[in-house]
Amino acid sequence: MITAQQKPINEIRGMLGPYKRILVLGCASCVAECAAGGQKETAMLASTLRMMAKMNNEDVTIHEHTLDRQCVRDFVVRLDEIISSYDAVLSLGCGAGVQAVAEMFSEIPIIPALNTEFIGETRAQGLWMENCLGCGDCMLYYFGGVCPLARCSKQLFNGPCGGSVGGRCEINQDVDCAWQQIIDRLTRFGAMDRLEMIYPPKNWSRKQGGGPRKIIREDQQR
Amino acid sequence: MNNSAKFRFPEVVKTPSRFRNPIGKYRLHRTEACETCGKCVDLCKYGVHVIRRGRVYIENSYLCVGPDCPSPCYEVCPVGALSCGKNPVFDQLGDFRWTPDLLVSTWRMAETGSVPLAGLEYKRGSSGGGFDKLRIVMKSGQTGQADIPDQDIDVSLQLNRRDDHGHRIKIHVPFYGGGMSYGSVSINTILSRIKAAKALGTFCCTGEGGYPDELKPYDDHVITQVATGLFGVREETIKRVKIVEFKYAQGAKPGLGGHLLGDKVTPGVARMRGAVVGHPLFSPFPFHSVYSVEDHKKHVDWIKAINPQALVSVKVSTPTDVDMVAVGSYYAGAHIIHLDGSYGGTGAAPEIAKKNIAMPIEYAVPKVHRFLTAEGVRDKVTVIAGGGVRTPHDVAKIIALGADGVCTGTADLVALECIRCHNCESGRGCARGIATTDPELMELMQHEWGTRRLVNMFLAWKKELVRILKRLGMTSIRELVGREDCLVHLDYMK
Amino acid sequence: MKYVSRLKSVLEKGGFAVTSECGPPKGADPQAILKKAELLRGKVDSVNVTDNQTGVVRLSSMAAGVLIRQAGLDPVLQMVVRDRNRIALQSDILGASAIGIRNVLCLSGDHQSFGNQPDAVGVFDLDSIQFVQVVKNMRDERVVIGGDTLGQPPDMFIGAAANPFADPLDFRVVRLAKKINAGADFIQTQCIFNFERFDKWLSAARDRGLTEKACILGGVTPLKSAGMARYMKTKVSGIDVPDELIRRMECVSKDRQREEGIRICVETIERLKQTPGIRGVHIMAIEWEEAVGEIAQRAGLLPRPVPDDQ
Amino acid sequence: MPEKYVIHTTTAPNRFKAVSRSGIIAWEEGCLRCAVCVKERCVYDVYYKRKLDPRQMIDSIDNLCMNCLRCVQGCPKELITKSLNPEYKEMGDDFFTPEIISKLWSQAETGKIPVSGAGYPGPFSGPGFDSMWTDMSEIVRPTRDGIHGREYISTAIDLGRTIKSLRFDDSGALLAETPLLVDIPLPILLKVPPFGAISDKTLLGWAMAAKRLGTLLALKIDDVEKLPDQFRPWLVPVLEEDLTDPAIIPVGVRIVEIPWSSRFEKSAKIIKDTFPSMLVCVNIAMMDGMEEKAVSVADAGLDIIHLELGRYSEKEPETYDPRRVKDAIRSVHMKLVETNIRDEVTLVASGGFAMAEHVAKGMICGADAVMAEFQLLIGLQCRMCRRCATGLSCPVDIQDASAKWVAARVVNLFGAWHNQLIELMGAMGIRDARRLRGEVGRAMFFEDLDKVAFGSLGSAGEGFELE
Amino acid sequence: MRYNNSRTLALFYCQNVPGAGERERIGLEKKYGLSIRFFPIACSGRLEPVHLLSALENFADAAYVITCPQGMCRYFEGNLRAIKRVRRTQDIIAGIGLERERVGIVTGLKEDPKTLAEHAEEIFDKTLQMGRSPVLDKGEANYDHCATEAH
Repeated sequence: MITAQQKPINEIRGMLGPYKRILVLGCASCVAECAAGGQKETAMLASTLRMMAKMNNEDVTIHEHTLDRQCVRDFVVRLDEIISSYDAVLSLGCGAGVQAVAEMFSEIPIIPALNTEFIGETRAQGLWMENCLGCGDCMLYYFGGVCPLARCSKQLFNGPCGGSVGGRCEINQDVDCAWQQIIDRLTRFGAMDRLEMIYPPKNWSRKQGGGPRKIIREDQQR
Repeated sequence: MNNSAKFRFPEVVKTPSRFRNPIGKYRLHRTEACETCGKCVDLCKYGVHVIRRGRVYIENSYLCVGPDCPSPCYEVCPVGALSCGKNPVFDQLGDFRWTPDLLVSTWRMAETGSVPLAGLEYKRGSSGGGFDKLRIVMKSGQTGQADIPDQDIDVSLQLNRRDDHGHRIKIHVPFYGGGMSYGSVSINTILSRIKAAKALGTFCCTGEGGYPDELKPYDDHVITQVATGLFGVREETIKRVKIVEFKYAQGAKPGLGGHLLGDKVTPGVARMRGAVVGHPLFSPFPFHSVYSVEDHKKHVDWIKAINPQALVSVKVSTPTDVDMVAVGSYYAGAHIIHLDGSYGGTGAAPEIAKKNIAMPIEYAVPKVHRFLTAEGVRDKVTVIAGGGVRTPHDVAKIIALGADGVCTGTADLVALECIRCHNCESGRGCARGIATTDPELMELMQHEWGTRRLVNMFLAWKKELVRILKRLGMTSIRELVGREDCLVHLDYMK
Repeated sequence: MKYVSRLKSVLEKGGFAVTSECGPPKGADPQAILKKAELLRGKVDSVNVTDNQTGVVRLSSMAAGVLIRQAGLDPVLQMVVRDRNRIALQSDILGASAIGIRNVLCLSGDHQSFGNQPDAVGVFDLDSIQFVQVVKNMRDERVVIGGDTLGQPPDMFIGAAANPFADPLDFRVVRLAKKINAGADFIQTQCIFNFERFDKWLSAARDRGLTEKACILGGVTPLKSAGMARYMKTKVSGIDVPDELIRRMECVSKDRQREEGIRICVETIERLKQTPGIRGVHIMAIEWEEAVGEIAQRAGLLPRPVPDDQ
Repeated sequence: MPEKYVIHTTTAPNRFKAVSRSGIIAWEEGCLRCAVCVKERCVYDVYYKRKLDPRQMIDSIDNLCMNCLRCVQGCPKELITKSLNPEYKEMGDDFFTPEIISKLWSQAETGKIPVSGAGYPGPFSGPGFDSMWTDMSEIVRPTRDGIHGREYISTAIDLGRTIKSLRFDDSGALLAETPLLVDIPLPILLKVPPFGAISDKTLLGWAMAAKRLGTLLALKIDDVEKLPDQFRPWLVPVLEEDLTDPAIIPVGVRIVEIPWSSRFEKSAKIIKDTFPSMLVCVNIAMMDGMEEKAVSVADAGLDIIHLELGRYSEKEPETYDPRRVKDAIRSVHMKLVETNIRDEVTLVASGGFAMAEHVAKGMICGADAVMAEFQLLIGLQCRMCRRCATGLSCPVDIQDASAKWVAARVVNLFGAWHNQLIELMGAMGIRDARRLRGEVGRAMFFEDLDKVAFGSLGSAGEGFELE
Repeated sequence: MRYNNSRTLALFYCQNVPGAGERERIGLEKKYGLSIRFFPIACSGRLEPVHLLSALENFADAAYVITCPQGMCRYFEGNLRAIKRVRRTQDIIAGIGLERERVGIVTGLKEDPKTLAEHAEEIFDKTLQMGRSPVLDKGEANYDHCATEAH
């Protein structure tokens, strides 16, 4: 899941600058799961902005609306009927959602209300952890299901650095050493031999070799 | 079926709720303080807690019996991580007749085949009258029958008491399933009921919606209904069965016809009923060809001409003159008088009808019993009571008031996890997949599951009836018929 | 020994500067770079040393710069942000300054996918404009990113590149302004074939006063053949070779095309010398360093002023 | 179907969200946003349609939820519960119960009769009209098909005196004077309630509804002036004191109500002298001695007796008990029957009729017609909170509702009642509402049935226990 | 009648707070007029920040929640959640320059529970000490967008 957090309200207010009719646009997918941009958060942000406007005696119209997904054109296109009533859209989608809306409605400014954070796991109620970089070349087999790219602070491929002490990363005592976890897991199921080889330099071209990536699946296309 | 020596009741197969979170009366809560000591897991004999991967989870909160628990986990938890309270959902379940306790205990019976261990009032509701104010009078302490094995207590019922050339039919439990039409409920519901009826050695009625082919394997356990709309009635269907039921009226909406909303008339329903998809269907009231007992006799004769051995049941509701109607039906040739009380179930009825028209079954049965007795024909006819019978205790009470057996309806649906939201008629029908013909919603319930649930519930009923009979010092349920002396009414008790 | 930037001193004295470039070899042989440099000695003021150009692994530009410096030429150290993060970039600026390199050209760099290391990660921690600003702050404010103060600041004449021929045209001038405002002392442009476009760009830059704030060196490249002209037009993004120029190359016989290329180049330089706001030329004779001397000679750019440090 | 047998209704949406019996409590913290969320699978789409009304702080989910509990039972984290709504429980009083109020709301909104599945959920019986069942017959009764039917059932009744027999002279001309009658198509009159956030718009709406229904609206005589003259034939001005000056009677009305007092005959005479064709209705409070008063009104040759349960009018607050209405009507009716004058006077009762079934039962007990009053407010979403009576503002701002909406809601409500009456009469085999009056033979009374069935079930001696 | 006091308080209270019946509430409404808008809720855990924000936005100078005592919640942690949600709401309004005290939560004490009337009086006194909310215009409450999306 993509995680995100709301930007500070003053930053948002600053970006909304001159616009008088604003659509606050939520997204009911990932950002709803991490309680940053779902219907409820959208209602809260809209209400907050309306209050700000009233406090400053500004004549601003702010409505809210939540799409099932902002990053899917079929959902985004449903805004077509209402978009012309607004000067700007404040999107609570992730970066992909913001850009999908922007792509479709080129005539109107789209303003992000969230900082998109990472691909993560819901570890516990109210706790989300980064565990994937989306490198396009998954190596989790070799690393026993723990990604050193996402979870080792140095993105090391061939074992823990000298800063790994007691299962903790040198960065911070709160951070688990991913390599300790990798080794523990591989030891548990007897696959330490996977770490004997020198893991070759990562093929980053899968992540950024050809500019922005795309996946084309003809079997999935119409 | 007549060879009762061979008949064996099925075993209980534990059949839990088909929903993820079964509803119980109490709810347990565990805070983060839990240190996974496992004490609660060891202590609880109801299986509420489980331990997994180093954490204790409350997995079966619904099994918690709350203050009735002899060793409450929440009192002994060393870190005070557990608390117990009444499930707030419980409060808004049910109604005066089907109290939350009754709903939940019926679900429990359908799951386990036994009445609930503790924590629930499973014997009566809180309607403030009738069954709920009647009590069975039992001798304190042991009775002579206590030593008799359960299987020697006879709860079966002979349906043909006329001694005519009709089938000799014995049902092994003193109840059978009332009519629910194909269309008002899903085929899965119908199959569940009929398969359970077969397993229990009894019958189930098709209602007025035709006789789906899926029921063919169970012909010997089907009662087919002839009602005012004559939907799905064909000579062939009359010939297939051993019992034919005339429905003159339905207790929940006496004096009104049936009404199947257009939404529920799916292609399958339309084919079965010979109707048009999407158009509402009305059964008129009454039989437009019946204006007298003589007319009624013609009806009965018609059935006997087509299927001479068939038993004829006459389903009537309960007006002031219900006793006259019963006697008339007997003289017209009926084997079974089926009285349907005004507080029974329905797929859809105007609320004004459900509440106000005709009398509750508790009044009708003694009235009919006394009248038939006075007429000297009580032994010649089987009186079946339906419409508001919810528990084995209700069964015992209505038999003691003069019925031979009972007909069940709503209780079956509750066993299938009906929650009595009263929305059977709206939109796509039952959101829980019971009283619906919507293909997607129907999928929510499979008949294998439904059959097991019904069998379990009725085995629990039977067990409870046997227990009651033993405590009353009886060895057969026949002994209970009309034994008003076994009952007291709280308002009249001296 | 006190090093000064010859490019800087020429420009400060109001001279018309000449720079050229030489690419380090795909190997560790110092002579390869020194040989190329030798061809340029006395012909140009400063020599750009390219930094793993087109994403191909070569001898490091820093080392090549040192070799050139030691040979007595004035290197312009090209640095791309593709391969180094801000720590490395800043550290290399300090190192370069310490060993007497006085010019730096701050670049984004060609994408790694073009070269022989397509699997490499592209760092792009800073972009070229940020980098210019960082170097300026190191030099003038004595601070690195994050605000830490430096002991001795680097002494760098800061350059940046500009391409008047890429799109969108209107923004190219904005970008030039950003580079200059960020602290670029000099600008080397992409090679100029299309004067119509170039003049538009330059006049917009003049209107913004940019030609006063930084020294713009027009980039020129001698065409070796008509084929090269066509290739550059179609295959190299951001280079605009007008059709008439291609025709002119095609009109001469193959063996005379080099000569024609030099002639065009000389004409271009002549024209640039007359163009207000142009302070010099940057001759990029790709793998043809021998031509630089002749071009400079024929364009009247020789002799080069004697540097102060000699 | 002829107009006289049908009341046309059109949906008149609620202005405020209705207070619902229970609400969904769905905690978001810990929600996993399952791919197949039980919220998305809601058969009724209530989560999808979710909105918050900031005036009332009511979440639309509470109104839309149909209590199937699938989300409650399906949420993997058990984050969803249903809970009784504290506001709902406290609505109304023990006569106008929350259940009745909300049923009336929906009838006024849709004009449809309440239909539901499953059996009757209520108590076995209860006080007042709840201790009556109406009869039906299995076989030998006229055929009908309820409100969907092909046969017409008339709910029309007459107001006024009837004569016992007709006499003719030799030429065949009618000797007796034909009595004055006002016929109304359903046995329900409307009456402006004694409290409520009532504005002129509300009054106008009610008058429009009375006209459209073809019935009458009883209102304070002073209020008549607030309405356009065209409504006069459908208004019944109510005098609270004896009449001395006939000039105060608005011209154009057909019936006037005066209070019973020792001088009621004098007042009535003034009216009859001035307006010979006007019917006079005498208001008698339900209290001791009402039977004799009723007889005196009938004896005086007056047209209509209005037997009123005087609640909030503060006339007889201590006698108020809507559940006594059943017995009061029976008692007055029987007295009139005994006095052999019953058929000569119209008996209208008011004050204890919260539901359509009460109308039929009231008529069975002996009333010719009933008056509805608080229903007129409840139809407008009144919650019977009586804040208005204490000077507080109305939570649903009834006073601001447009007359058109008011009229539509009231027509819907009584359209639904009309259809329910037809259902009930159809089941009884009665095709004319006038025949319902006093038909106790087609009713069953709890006291009688219970005693017959259970009166003998009363002994449990020593050594027995009850289960 | 409207605004017979100069402040409006939105008071959400758990139905388990003593003295929270309809009768008592009418008494309080008489006392406070429209200065206090009472919203009984089945559980304080039902309240979301958006409810409080909506109240502040539309009519209230302050929005307060009264919960049942800790450990008494029928939903076990409804009142605990309410506390967190109120804190979150306070953060939000603080972010736009409103005083945190315009939103608050009062938890009853198990031993000595206060009645709704007592709570209301205390909270309303607090409300009176605050200025008029800068969010509200000087005039009428505004419900222009009555259909706020809730969750």
